[in-house]
Amino acid sequence: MIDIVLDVLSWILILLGSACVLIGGIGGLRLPNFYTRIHAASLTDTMATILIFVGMMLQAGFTLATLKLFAIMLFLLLTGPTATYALANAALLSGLKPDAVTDSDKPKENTPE
Amino acid sequence: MILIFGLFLLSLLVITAVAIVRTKDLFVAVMLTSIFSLLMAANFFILDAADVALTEAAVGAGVTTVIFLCALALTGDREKPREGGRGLALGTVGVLALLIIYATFDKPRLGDPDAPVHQHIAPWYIEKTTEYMDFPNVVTAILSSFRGYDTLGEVFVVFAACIGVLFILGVSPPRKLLRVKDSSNGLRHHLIPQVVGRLLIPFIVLFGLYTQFHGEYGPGGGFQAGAIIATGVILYALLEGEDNALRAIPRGVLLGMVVGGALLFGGVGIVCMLMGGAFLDYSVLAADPVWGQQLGILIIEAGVGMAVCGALLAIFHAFAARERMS
Amino acid sequence: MKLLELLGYFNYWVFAVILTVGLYAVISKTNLIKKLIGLSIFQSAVFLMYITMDKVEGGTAPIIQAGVEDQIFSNPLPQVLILTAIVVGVSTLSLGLAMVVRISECYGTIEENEILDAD
Amino acid sequence: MYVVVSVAILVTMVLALVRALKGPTVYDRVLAVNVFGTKTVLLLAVIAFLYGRPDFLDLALAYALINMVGILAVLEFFQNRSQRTPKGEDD
Repeated sequence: MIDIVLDVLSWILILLGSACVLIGGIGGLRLPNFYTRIHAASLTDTMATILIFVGMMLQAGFTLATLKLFAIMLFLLLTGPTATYALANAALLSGLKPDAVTDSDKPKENTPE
Repeated sequence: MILIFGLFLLSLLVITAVAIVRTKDLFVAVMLTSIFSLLMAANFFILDAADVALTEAAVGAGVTTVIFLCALALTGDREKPREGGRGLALGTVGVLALLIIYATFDKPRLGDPDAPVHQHIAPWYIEKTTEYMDFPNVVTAILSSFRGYDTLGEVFVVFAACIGVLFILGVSPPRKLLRVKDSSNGLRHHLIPQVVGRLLIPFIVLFGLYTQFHGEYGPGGGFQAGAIIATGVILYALLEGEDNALRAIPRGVLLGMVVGGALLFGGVGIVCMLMGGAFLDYSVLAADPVWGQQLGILIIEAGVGMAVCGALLAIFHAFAARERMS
Repeated sequence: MKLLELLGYFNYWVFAVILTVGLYAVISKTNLIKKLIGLSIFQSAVFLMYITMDKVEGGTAPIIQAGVEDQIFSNPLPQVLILTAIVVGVSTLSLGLAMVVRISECYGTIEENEILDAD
Repeated sequence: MYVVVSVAILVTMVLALVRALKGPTVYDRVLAVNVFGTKTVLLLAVIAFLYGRPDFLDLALAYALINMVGILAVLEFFQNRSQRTPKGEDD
């Protein structure tokens, strides 16, 4: 009984995680400018990481694999937002203004190419 | 199923390669190169080469990008457009591609168990690893014992490349360029990377040591471990600035690691000869041949790890120091 | 079946295309760093061909699992060759980059035709 | 089931690659590289399970640990460049 519950739960988590991954990908492609895109990509990344890895941990049971999955999840949760921060900072440093209106997909003359 | 994923990833690989060549911005090309490396590692993993994928991950994720960026900072990141002369190159290359594709129809299909590669010596290696070394990773066994000569050669190539870089970049630059900047302090003003990075560095080094010493039992070994530990130290250098990293591991120590690693490898071979075996035949190192093999492999893997780590770090420092001079 | 047989060659086709793309960058671009990037693409194509050869149908990575009988293993030998080649590749690449850096300091440019003009 | 996740990840990889090719700013491309890296970690972990050899999670672990180094190098690259050219307009 408990096995079936765990199984179903893990599949639900993994499916939700894949949905998150997809949403992040679409958001990263469709949103209008860089700062909105970074927002879409990084938030869903964090969520999808948690969902998928917890789902896989439930599948793996108490093994070394679970420990490794947990470690991977932890490191991804640490490094992902840091990388996003570094990237946003780099963009700001070299003068890309966070401006909600500009659609940087259609390059204007003052947008860095 | 997985092989179909492989086909998909390979298509992405082709697209990325074409994009790398087409782009005019070298910085973009470097970024696409790192995507190329990620795709390559995934493909290696799908094609059953876990060790190779780990090597590509260790080298491609950190070291290659960092060295490319250092070089770009020194040379400028714009490629000048060039007119004409493209048709001839495209034609030659296209004909060559068609010829190679035509030739591939004579090759054995992917995964064909009767292919000549699988008939020759590989089954013998897989069979004898348990008997001679008694550990599960056949790749490590071949790398360090069965084909130890090859690996010794590769370590000396890494050594030579490192010495070459040090010679080329060690010369002081032309006078007009010489203006020493005050020492860069890395990303010290960025609190979040500081905290996370400091937290992460011990784990990277620990994971490097794990790949080093677990290499007989899982994917890993000296080459991967050297690259991973080097990446950890490069992270330190990025966070705390060049000088602090050099203070932690001085240049002399790095050179000592390169030379010492290569010498350790060769030295084990000579000790084997002195003890009555052939060069790099570790069986004579202990009373029990299996133990001898394991001991020899442990030592030479350590030598490889030291040499690779030292060489990559010395190269990185050479580029970074150059950046401060110009 | 015919289609699947053709797909068995797909890896080699990708190898051919990537190889020639890298070669194109080497012979047609004038920027020296671009040439080096092309060279490393070329190198990756060779790696891909070797690793493609090592795959055995139904096989798994050549790390023997305890307690599992009758496993088929992929060929470990090409893996060993490529494993070392990757690390050697990055060190030779940095040697090339070091030369480019020196050239750029001496000539002030890394475009091949401008360097030839300057000589 | 793992197949579903892998397909989702592969599709996202394509989307990220499109973003990396389209740009328009260099930071978009770096962001795409970052997304690509995370997706590779996920894909490697999922494929390790799909192959039934969870001992190969080491690979995903390696990427999870050192993927950030490249992005931090990019930050330092831009920081140094903006110090060298204070306006930072050369892009």
